[in-house]
Amino acid sequence: MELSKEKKLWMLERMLQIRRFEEQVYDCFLKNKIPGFAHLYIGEEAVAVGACANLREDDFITSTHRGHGHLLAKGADPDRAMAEIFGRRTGYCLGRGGTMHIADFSLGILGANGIVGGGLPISVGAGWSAKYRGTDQVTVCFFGDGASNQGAFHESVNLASVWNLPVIFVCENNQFGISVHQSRHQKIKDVAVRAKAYDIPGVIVDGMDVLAVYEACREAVERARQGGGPTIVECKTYRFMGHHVGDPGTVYRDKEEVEAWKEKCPIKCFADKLIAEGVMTAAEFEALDKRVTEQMLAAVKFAEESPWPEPEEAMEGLYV
Amino acid sequence: MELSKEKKLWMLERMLQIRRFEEQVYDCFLKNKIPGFAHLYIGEEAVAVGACANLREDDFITSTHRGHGHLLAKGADPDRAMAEIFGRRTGYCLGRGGTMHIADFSLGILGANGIVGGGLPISVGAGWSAKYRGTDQVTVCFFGDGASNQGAFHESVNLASVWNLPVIFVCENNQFGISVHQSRHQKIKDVAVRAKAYDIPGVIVDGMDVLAVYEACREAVERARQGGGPTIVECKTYRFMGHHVGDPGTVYRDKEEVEAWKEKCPIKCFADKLIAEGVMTAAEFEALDKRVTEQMLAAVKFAEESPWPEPEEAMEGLYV
Amino acid sequence: MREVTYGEAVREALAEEMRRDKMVALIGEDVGPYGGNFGILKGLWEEFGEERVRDTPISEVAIVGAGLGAALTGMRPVVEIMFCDFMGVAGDQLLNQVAKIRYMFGGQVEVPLTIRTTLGGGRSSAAQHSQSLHAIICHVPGIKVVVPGTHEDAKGLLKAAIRDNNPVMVFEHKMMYNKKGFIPEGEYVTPLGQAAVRREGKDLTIVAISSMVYESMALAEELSAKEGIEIEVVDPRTLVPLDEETIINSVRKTGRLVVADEGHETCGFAAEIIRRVVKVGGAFDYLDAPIEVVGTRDVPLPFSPPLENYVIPSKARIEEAVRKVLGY
Amino acid sequence: MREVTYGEAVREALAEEMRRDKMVALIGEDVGPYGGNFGILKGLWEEFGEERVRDTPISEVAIVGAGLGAALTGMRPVVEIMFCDFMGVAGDQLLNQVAKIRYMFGGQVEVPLTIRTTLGGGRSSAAQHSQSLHAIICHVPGIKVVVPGTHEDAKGLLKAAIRDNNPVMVFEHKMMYNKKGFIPEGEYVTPLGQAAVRREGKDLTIVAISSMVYESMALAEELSAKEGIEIEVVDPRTLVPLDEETIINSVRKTGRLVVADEGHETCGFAAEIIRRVVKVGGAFDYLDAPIEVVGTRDVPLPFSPPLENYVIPSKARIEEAVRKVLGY
Ligand SMILES: Cc1ncc(C[n+]2csc(CCOP(=O)(O)OP(=O)(O)O)c2C)c(N)n1
Ligand SMILES: Cc1ncc(C[n+]2csc(CCOP(=O)(O)OP(=O)(O)O)c2C)c(N)n1
Ligand SMILES: [Mg+2]
Ligand SMILES: [Mg+2]
Repeated sequence: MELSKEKKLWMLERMLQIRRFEEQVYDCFLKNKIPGFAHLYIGEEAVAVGACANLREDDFITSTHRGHGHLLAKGADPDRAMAEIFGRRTGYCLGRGGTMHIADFSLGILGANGIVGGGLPISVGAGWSAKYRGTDQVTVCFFGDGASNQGAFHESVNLASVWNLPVIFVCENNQFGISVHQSRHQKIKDVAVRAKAYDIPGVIVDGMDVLAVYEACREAVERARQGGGPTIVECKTYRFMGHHVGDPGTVYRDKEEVEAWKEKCPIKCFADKLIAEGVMTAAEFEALDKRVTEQMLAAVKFAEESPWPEPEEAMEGLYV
Repeated sequence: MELSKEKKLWMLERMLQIRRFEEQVYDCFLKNKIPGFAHLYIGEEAVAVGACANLREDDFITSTHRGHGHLLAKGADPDRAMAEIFGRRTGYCLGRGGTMHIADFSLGILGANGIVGGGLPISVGAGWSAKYRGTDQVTVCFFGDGASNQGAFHESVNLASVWNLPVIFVCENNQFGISVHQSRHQKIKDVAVRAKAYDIPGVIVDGMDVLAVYEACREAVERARQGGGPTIVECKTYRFMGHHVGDPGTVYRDKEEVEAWKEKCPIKCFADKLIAEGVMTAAEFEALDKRVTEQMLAAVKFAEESPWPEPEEAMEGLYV
Repeated sequence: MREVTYGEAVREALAEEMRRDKMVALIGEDVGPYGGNFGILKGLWEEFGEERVRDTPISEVAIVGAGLGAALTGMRPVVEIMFCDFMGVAGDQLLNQVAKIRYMFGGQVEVPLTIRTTLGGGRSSAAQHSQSLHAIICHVPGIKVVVPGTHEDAKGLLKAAIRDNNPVMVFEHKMMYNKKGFIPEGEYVTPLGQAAVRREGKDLTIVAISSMVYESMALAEELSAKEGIEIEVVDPRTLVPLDEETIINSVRKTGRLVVADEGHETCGFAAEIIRRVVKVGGAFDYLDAPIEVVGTRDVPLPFSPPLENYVIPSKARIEEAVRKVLGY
Repeated sequence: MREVTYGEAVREALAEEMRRDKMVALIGEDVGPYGGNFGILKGLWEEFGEERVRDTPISEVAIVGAGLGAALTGMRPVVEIMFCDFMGVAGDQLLNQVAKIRYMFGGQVEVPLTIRTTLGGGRSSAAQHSQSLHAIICHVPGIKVVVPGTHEDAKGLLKAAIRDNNPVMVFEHKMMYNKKGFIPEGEYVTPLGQAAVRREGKDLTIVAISSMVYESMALAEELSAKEGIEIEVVDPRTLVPLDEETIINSVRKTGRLVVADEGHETCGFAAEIIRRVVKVGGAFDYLDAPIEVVGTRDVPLPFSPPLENYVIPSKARIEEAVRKVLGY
């Protein structure tokens, strides 16, 4: 199916938003403006955007510790996301959550998660609920190659399979769980083969190619919406940065490998392609980039100028 | 490979021991001589015996809530096992464990387990240890079809696979987790297909045929001993009784199904075969059965005549 | 009042709430045609059908997570964990997900999830099927904890739990399921967070949790009749939130306290009650004697009856503690 | 004495024990070339090689189980759970397997397993990476629990844990890893189960756990210098088994008690200490004032520094509690 120009440009813009957002986070982190730590999504933008490009506002996603990209792809407000990362009261979670715990329930974003694999069971619940309530909402569950070794993965996919739930399990296989290469954490080469263990479809796709991700997820989302049950979509990707800001990411992988992957930059490749196809001009891309960069600078400004929460607010809101 | 007569008779005797032991447990339970509850192994004897027939005394097994059969197959003493089930001080665990918690570490029996799936991770540790210590000991890990949906299953088999450990995962697929039929707890038909999720061999075998189980496990055990890593061996079997004594086992399955499976009784079929082959005569079988039955009556007597533990003993032995 | 078993009281609560609200659905292991591991759910599957009373695989992580995800997206699920001993299997979903999701996300969402489970020893179920682990949930903020000690509460508190827009975990006592007792006629809901003074007295307060309520009441009646000792029995009913005021007031009145709870003694909820009573603003100045706890002794639950009976709390052990404190 | 970081003290303990006994091996996530999540293991993989310092998949259930199975069959493994917040993931292996296996099987086997993990807030790691969940392990009998509050103990207690033939869980404080402090020259092992009186005093006892030890010591010195108030600081060092005698004796002497522990206040270990102190045979008769607890307030750990600082215990909050109790 040929995609509309708007859709393509939307994808490009969203990927760019994520990249520029993460760059600001990186920058602010180094300047000690951000508390805690942060896992950046740089290099993996095509996965979140390609998947979410199939979703309606009332569809659900569950996210991970590396969640900024998922959030923005599903439409979250960069200002409130940045403010949360800065720990400010204007943030999505009033400063209580921080980088690893952002959600926007009004957009079906059921939350990032500090626990590897922690979001998988929740996604199955959202899928069960959609089916029970008789809607055609679907849920996209993002998880990493490392997470695919958690018991939660197994129980969740099995339950989604036997109950035939509308959940798309999108594996971001960036080949590492922190410092441990896939070959040292599982014998299989492709996480998608695990679909066989649940008798559901498993597909493998180039996670650096947003259109490929989009297409694979489109099929899976359509199937899920029509009652065809869950799918595992494995996206082969790579994180360009360390595991978190602070990890140079060099102990466990060599420069050449990182550089080779950077050549496949999902944004640059897609932009080049759109320019070559005549969908946009180089100048238009530059203008877009400038606009997005300014948007992210504005998000930082918003965050920086936002008030800190008052200490006693910590005691509010545990229960309804 | 043609098996020796002794080996065949050993298998028959062990299966018979299990059957007669369990019948005594059933009987004593109905007579209120046994506290708690008990999960009987009747119908599944070929699995434990076929698997353990490949093991040395210094090999390990981990067992389940339905563990009496595994124990006896690995050579446990019926007297001490029965006494434990009776809660007596002469039992394997001084009365502290009971039916679901019997172990004999001197025989490599690392324990039954009240937690479905709880033994799988332990078996991987035993496998790791054998490899680390440079022995060629193997570990057989028994688990049910229901247990194959536990996260512990997934994490354990994955770790055994990526570390290439000498563990044989023997699935006793009796098609039910309590009242829930396999088709309602997983979409796959064969648990063994899950081996693909770990890139290890998975084999399916008739769990009512002790020789078939023996052969499949023999290959897996040899491979493991020689450093070839883990295998999943799925044994299709059936429990003739309810989930535990007290469950008639009728709500969720019909009489015809149960009767049809009883036709495949692993003991009767194997005995018939040995008689037909001339390995033994019908009279010899009867004599054997008589001897085994007496052995189990003696075990009951031993248990019944054994003292109860003193209350204060409860406070002993938490730590070394 | 009507006479029912504790199990029937639970079933009535479930049936009434399911009739009332279509978004209430029940999942767990063997909750369907089998009627639940303890048989107390019989009839629900028949009345409400497969979609609303649903058997799961043996996957506690996914079961709790499914309940949570559903609660976040419009349902009001009731999840069963067969024995609280299995909580550890789903430990992360309980402690890091269910307990935290509302607070951590800045109060964006309500989490109307009820988790039912069982606690208690007394049937030789040994180390992994006899524990009373409610204190673990109480320790990690974010889940309300309910421990019905009477038939009336088994129904009324469960109904309140299901209607609550927060996660609530209900610990039912497995040894009470088949016991008969009285509940009010007609519909009623028992609010969470209110302790009940089961019996007034001036000489000593027993704070009694779950099945310890009936044991303590029996003891109190006995001591009153035989020796004129008047014991006040306070049943907190919900541990989170805890109605500490009622407890403190009782101790201020009696000056003596025994806490009976089937959790292990070390780091159990009994210790928490003591902390509240002896803190500044509590009842310290009113105390005439040290405080004793009667709980499950600090070893795994043993199988054999003489051992188990020694380890779990009983009326006799409560009496012993009461006499120690009274005689001080 | 030598000056090292707390992290170095831990590494020294591991290296020494690994040199001493070939059956000691280390597994966990990123413990290999990466040097551990907190960087404190750097050099071990290089010295002992891949077989003895082994990265695992992200599979806490299998990691703990692997350690347990190995401990049952001749090894003396040291397992790392990166944050104690992840304990829930491996909850069943910890609470139902590791804790129970020796007792439940009638003492047939020794379980020389050490589990290292981290606790503590203070670096904006939010709700799932900042908890102090040691009380959960203390509540379920069968695992010894060690909470080193000094550099010396970080090394000495870990060495004792590794040599112990029971399962021991060591909770290291992540905020202390990079702090410098002093440890003895040469080899030493600090026995489990013995509290340390870190400072003598007559006016009030602070029982201080983990990082609360240094905070309490600093406060005590300050109050002594400025106001002549003499506080006794008792560090239990191991919570299971607990050296309650030293604690009770201290309270008998001072008559006043504050407990500082970073666990949540409700059902935390602080409450357990209070239970021991006010029971019959404790120090009830010697108490001149109510008892206060300083712990992590009863909400999930929030991310933003002003919120987190409000929630976790601090010297200032200990001082507040001390003044409350002293002024009573
Ligand atoms: C249960 C659990 N174990 C360990 C961690 C520590 N941890 C955080 S991220 C991470 C690696 C996750 O790898 P993967 O799932 O592949 O995601 P990626 O970081 O590559 O995006 C680990 C081990 C955690 N947060 N939760
Ligand atoms: C973690 C856990 N969940 C639930 C149970 C309750 N339970 C005991 S046995 C059983 C069924 C197990 O099924 P399967 O693994 O197939 O073994 P089988 O009983 O068929 O031999 C269940 C659900 C348990 N003991 N542990
Ligand atoms: Mg990864
Ligand atoms: Mg089964």
